[in-house]
Amino acid sequence: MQTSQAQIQIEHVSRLFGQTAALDDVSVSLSKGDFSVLLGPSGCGKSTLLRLIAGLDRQTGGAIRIGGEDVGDRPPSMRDLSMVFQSYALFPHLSVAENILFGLKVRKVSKAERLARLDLVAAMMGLTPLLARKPSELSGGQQQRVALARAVISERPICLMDEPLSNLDAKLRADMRVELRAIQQKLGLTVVYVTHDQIEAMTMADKIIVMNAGRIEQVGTPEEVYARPATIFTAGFIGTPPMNLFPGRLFAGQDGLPQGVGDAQLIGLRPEDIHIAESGPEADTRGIEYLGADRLVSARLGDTDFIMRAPASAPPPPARFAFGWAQGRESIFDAATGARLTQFDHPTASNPKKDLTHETA
Amino acid sequence: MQTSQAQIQIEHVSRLFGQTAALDDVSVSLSKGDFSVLLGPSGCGKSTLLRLIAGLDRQTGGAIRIGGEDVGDRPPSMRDLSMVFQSYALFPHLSVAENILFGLKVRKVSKAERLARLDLVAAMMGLTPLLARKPSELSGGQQQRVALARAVISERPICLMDEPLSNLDAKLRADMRVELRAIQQKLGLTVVYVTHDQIEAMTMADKIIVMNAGRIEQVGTPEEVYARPATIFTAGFIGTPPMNLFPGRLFAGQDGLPQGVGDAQLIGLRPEDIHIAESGPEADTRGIEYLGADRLVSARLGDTDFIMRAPASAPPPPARFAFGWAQGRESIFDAATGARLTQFDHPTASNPKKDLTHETA
Amino acid sequence: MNSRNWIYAWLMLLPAFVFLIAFTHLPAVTTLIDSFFTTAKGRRPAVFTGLGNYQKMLEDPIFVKAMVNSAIYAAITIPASIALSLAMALLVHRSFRGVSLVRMAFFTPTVLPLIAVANIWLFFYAPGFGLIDQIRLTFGLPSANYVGQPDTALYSVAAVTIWKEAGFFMIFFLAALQTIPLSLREAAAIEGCSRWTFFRRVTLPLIMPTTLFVSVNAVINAFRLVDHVFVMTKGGPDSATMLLLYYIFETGFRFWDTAYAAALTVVLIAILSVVGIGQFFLADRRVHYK
Amino acid sequence: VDLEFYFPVAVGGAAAGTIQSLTEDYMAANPGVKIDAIYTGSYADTTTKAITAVRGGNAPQLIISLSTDMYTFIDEDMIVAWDNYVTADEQKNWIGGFYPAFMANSQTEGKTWGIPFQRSTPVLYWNKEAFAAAGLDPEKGPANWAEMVEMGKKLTVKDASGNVTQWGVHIPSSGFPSWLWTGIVAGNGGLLADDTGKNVTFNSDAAVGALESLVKLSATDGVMAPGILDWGGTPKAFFEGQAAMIWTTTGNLTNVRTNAPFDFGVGFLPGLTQNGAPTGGGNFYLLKGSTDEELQAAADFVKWATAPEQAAKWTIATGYVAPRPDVWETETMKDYVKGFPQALVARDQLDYAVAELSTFEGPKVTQLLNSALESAITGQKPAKEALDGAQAEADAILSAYR
Amino acid sequence: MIGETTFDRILIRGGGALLALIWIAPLAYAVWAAFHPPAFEARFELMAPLTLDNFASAWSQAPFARYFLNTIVLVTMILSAQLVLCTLAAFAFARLEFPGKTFLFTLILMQLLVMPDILLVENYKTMRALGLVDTIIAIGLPYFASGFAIFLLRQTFMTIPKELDEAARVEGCSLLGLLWRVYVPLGKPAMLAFGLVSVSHHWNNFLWPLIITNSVETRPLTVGLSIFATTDSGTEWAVINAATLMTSAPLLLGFLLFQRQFVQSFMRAGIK
Ligand SMILES: Nc1ncnc2c1ncn2[C@@H]1O[C@H](COP(=O)(O)OP(=O)(O)OP(=O)(O)O)[C@@H](O)[C@H]1O
Ligand SMILES: Nc1ncnc2c1ncn2[C@@H]1O[C@H](COP(=O)(O)OP(=O)(O)OP(=O)(O)O)[C@@H](O)[C@H]1O
Ligand SMILES: [Mg+2]
Ligand SMILES: [Mg+2]
Repeated sequence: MQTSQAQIQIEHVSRLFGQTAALDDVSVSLSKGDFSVLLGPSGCGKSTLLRLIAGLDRQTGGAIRIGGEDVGDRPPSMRDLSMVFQSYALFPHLSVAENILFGLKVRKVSKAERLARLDLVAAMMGLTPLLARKPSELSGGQQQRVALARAVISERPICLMDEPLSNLDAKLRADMRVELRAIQQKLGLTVVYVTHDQIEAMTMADKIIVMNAGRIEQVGTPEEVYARPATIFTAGFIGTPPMNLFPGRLFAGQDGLPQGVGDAQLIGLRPEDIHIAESGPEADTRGIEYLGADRLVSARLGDTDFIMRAPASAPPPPARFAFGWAQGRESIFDAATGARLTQFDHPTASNPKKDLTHETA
Repeated sequence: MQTSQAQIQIEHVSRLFGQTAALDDVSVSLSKGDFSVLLGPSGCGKSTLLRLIAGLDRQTGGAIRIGGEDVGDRPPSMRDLSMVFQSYALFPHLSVAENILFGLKVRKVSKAERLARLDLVAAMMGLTPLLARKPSELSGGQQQRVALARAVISERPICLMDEPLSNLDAKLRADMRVELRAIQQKLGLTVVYVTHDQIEAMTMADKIIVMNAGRIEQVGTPEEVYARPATIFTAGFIGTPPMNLFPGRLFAGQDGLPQGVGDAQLIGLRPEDIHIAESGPEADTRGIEYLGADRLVSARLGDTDFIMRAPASAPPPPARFAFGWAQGRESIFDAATGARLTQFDHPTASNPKKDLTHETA
Repeated sequence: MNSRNWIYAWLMLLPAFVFLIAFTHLPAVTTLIDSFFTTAKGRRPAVFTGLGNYQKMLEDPIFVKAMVNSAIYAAITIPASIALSLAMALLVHRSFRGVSLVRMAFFTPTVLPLIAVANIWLFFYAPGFGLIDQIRLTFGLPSANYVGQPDTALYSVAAVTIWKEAGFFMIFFLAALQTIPLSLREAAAIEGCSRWTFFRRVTLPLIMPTTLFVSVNAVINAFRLVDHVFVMTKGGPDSATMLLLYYIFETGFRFWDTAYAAALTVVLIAILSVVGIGQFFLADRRVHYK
Repeated sequence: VDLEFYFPVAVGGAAAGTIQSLTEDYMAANPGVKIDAIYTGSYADTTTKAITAVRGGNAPQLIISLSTDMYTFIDEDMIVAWDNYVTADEQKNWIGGFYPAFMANSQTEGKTWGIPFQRSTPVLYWNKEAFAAAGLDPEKGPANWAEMVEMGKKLTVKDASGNVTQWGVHIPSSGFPSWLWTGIVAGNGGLLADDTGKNVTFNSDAAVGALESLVKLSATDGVMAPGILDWGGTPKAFFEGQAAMIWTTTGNLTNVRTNAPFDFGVGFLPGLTQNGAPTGGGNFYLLKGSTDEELQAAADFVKWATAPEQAAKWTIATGYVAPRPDVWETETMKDYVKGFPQALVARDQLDYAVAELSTFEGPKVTQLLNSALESAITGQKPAKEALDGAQAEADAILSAYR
Repeated sequence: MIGETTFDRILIRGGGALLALIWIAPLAYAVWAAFHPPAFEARFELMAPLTLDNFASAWSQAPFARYFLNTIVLVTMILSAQLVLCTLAAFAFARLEFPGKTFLFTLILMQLLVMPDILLVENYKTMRALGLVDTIIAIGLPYFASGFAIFLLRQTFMTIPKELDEAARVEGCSLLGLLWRVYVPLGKPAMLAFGLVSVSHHWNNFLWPLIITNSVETRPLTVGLSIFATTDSGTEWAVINAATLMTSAPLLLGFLLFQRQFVQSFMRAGIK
């Protein structure tokens, strides 16, 4: 399904702003036709990396290859890619239609084709009634869709997107997820996608690249990143709410836990993998948050706070309950280095790879 | 817990842009100390309503009262409120610290107090190391936090926020949710909050105002809006993924369904309320989407597509399965008008109101 | 918007208008009134002539000549100086090696007094030993008397104007170029937009407010910038460089025919109002501000 | 008494200092008088400033302005005649002591309106080296127009490609060609105006003939560069060897002496039929609007300033022609002339000098003449037609005064 | 620059260099003439002797030191008054609605057209009535309200993003606060540009100062300079240029130091 041919190679790339390193020796290789998602906390260097790939900025160290060639000297226009800017970057004096068609006009695409493509893309993005307006007359989300449309219409083999859906509502966002993924598949685009939305990352990505403070923490499929975080950073970053981390001694010697787990290890458990057991260590309920479908229960085990997810349909937990967890789903980390201790991994059946995009919403 | 004293009253307010009505006869009253969330699709008029409250724009019809007084003639500075702009609106010539302190300086707050408050807010928003930078040297999320800090530091009794967290990563967003809610509670702020993020809406709101195409669809607590959507619009908008709607006849005469439900009705079921039953109508699996904690199963019952949420820890569903649902949790709508048929509502025990904010993440 | 705003607006305008009215508009009205009288001389008081001064104009060959010259002069200097100033601003608004020298070169017209510079240009144009002739002579071309021949004098003067104006307007374009967000340039760069296309489709529309400002000023200056005529040609040879304002000046301050000068001034203001102010109000509505 | 005194400087900055020191000397000698000497730019600027001040009701007592402005000032009714402030004796010895050529521009209607002070006259300078190179006698300049043309032809040098590198003669025609023109016409036995300031004779036969000769210099004789020649660049053209003979003011003597890299001669303007030259420069005027006492004090200052010792100082400092014969008799002046005999040429030429063109509406009328000259010189119109036109227009203007 | 090809670069740099050469030629010539003896005014020889005599002779012919002081006082006064008055007015025109706006703006544009030089006599009368003849303030008064500045600043203010205005108003800025804290800093490039132009214009303005002043204590540099600009006895390029350079040097130096700041980007990422 994926060609493993590397389309974009980032080799030891650094970018310093004065003293601050926005990117620090980053290496990763993105395959052709892949949908790669950059995930990481605010300010970790995602936009910076995207801008380096686009050629809008110059790395202070390392090299970037596209299609095997070092593109250090190539201006953005020669890299054959499109981009959605985090700040939209719409031309304030042009109408929506003109904004979207900007690139095609520049490249002298025939008028007939321009109009045909415009119709298609505008309909897809729900912009058809707004085509004559100026950006200043649009809502935030509408502006974002225009920016997206401008990138999509160009049909370049590589598309870089910086939080393209962040200002859209849930429903539209869900629709756009599906649309974007479908376009990407249809045209075989190589997409590099920055997002904060984990649902986007999980549902769209072929590959997730987790970044932190200018470095790459983990590269993997959504399943890998979710189920087997490589570091406690990833564990604490991925998932809403993220993985709970317990000192090993809390469970030391308990059933289902490998030998030798103690204070030097941290045990990671996802909220949904924790449940009320018949028996076990006692946890205290400290608060309950209603999320619609679920309830998030904050509780405390020993002196460690944790969160458990329970279906909203079930009755709320009592003030004290017995702590239980889905055995075999725990992750074990070295408390000192934060690295995953893979020797403790259970051989889980790999999750079935999604094979088509669905009309999920 | 909530004072029912109305702090902001919107009375038959309309806002026309030429022919387009961005707001169309909107009336709602927001109580003092309430955290009200405006929720609705892109372009439905949320920002417009906020701008009218702030006095940045003038309604074309109707009146707005703050603290009982018609504020039609009052400029924004006399309305004693703060605001976070969707576009940040940071002053490019000022440093982060100066941006945050802008309002305090304008109001001649003493230097000592300014600095004290700055320290506090900057720490809260994680901006301390960035205080000396210019906005152009910040990442998108960092800029957004500055905009937020500028509003928070002012400690005005009313705070308007336009998607203040949309560019933050999940973890930070979760933290900020808690922080914001805590500040709001502590200072007794009346907050009007625009968001696309349903988790934000659910966890923070005292009251959710669902808008659509310039009109208000429903006003209610998160529980009400989630569990008992007043219209099929709300049903289809709230929830990720939203409520599934089935033609009444599919279930006509089934167990647990009230009498008289037929083709003239639509039955709404949330994805988490659907499960694989021992027996029942057969549904076909069409696709599975992995979300980390859960799997979303797209399937089809009769000729209606629907989505079911299943825990990722359970095995994926087979190609065909028997359709079951949590009885009593269905919503029933009039297929013609889209309005909820309350006569069919089950008397459910109201969900426990959350009583404190938790460190959920 | 607050309904009391207009009071603030008027208060803000008040100080400026006190000065404007005291030192521009009132004197200008006096000028207008003067234009309906004859010039008062010590021995002969002014008498009302109605449109007499204006009738005189129609029969005044120098006035006609000045009008024609002014039109030609405007037609040359306006487009040339706007285009050049924009090109210069585009050139120096980002840095490259030696940019400060180039900027300084373009700034010189603003810094050096035109009166002094006119003398230098006079040297450039001087037949025989002038700079241009020295260059021409090394190529074996015959000497030319640029400001001394009626067929080249006006163009020679216009060249100095363009030199002056382009450097002056460049400053405003330079200021305007800085307000274009970098992200737009980036977005365009990704679309493969050439320099020229970006300029035409993005830069130009976005600096329209400044272009409008500059073009209104260019129109006005085309009629107003005559300092160098004083030094270089005094309107000659044979009125070949007689421009309307220079003629007004000559009439008013050399011939001391103030009434006729007033009438000429009224004509000049009328022309400029129609052209300059008309241009502003026509274009202002179409300019994209934000 | 407090006096205000506007003065222009037209010959380089040192003059301003000289006037300042003159007034200071006077004040030192006359403690009762305080003179505020205000430098007011060029002649044109001074006139502008004076008229503005008069119209603004703030006139100074004394100004130096162009002699040709006399009618303008009379017309503006802004000056008073000197006659009221001089005794009969002074009338004879002081006013009567100036060269008549200078007084021609200073008296009309039987009154004296101006007192000559910074006066000049044009002369011809020639390049002795160029003369020698052309096989001419370097010590002898042209005695008349024909000789000038003759010599000019020899002095005109062309390079290999036929471009002229040195012209024979250079008669500047920019700005105020009427001045030199007065001299050319006088050299042809004509006058441009009478002493009433109300009649001009632009198109006399003498004038037309003179203009035809002038045009011929470039057109057929080929001894002068075509087109309008810049006044200010004239000395430069001389220094650079662009022109072997130039016409310019005696005010340039010092300049030429210091800057010419060759030996030069100075001679009378070559006349077509006789010697002739215009006078030029500035006079003292008394302005209306002050008390008699102030005006008397101002007049006394002028009497002192034009007395031989002071005038000599002034002449030496500036190069202007001393306006009274008795100045040339002073020891200072004699010493000066001994070292610089060329200075005498101007004085001697005064015997043939005529008044510079000066009429009512002077600048306007002069401008008409200038335009006519320029159009003829640049070949736009034949001489006669150009001058006829100017005459007609000038008559139209001056008829109001007759 | 992004998207620049080598061909572009050569073309643009080449054209630019040529243009710059033409533009700086007068200044270059002024330097040449000022530092060489008059004999080399029109002869460009590499080995020509250098001299400072021209400066010395220029400096000695007028009280330049005093004139410098007067000029500096003058331009400072004019510029400050202009900035205050015109910023206020421009702001009102750019962002407020009020009756008579179009009419008043037309009056402003009118001022661009009416040449102050033509109103000399009238203005002189006014100054005399005010008792201000021969004061530095009288030189400046007619220029305090500049239609040019109002027009320029209005154009600039109108391009400032509305969101910034709104944010400041929500933060409690009064109208003047808004002007001072948002419009002035964001309009800085235009204000600098205007400052540059205003300073050099008044630094070089001649006729009005000449007419309204009578004494060394009030006169600006240009009057001193004009001693050399006379043409009655041939143009002395060497001294004129020395004097010109001498008087313009502060401006030239100022701009050299200033230009970096002037072209530095002010508003890079204004708002999203
Ligand atoms: N200045 C304007 N001129 C014309 N139409 C406008 C203008 N401003 C907003 N609109 C329109 O009004 C409607 C409401 O806009 P608003 O900004 O309130 O939407 P919103 O609910 O905030 O959307 P989003 O979530 O995308 O920010 C939109 O359809 C928008 O296009
Ligand atoms: N021009 C600049 N000067 C100095 N520092 C900068 C500049 N641009 C970015 N940075 C810093 O570099 C770091 C990385 O920025 P970047 O925009 O890549 O973050 P990001 O991952 O996209 O964050 P976000 O999700 O908030 O948009 C940030 O700490 C930011 O403050
Ligand atoms: Mg970013
Ligand atoms: Mg919005």
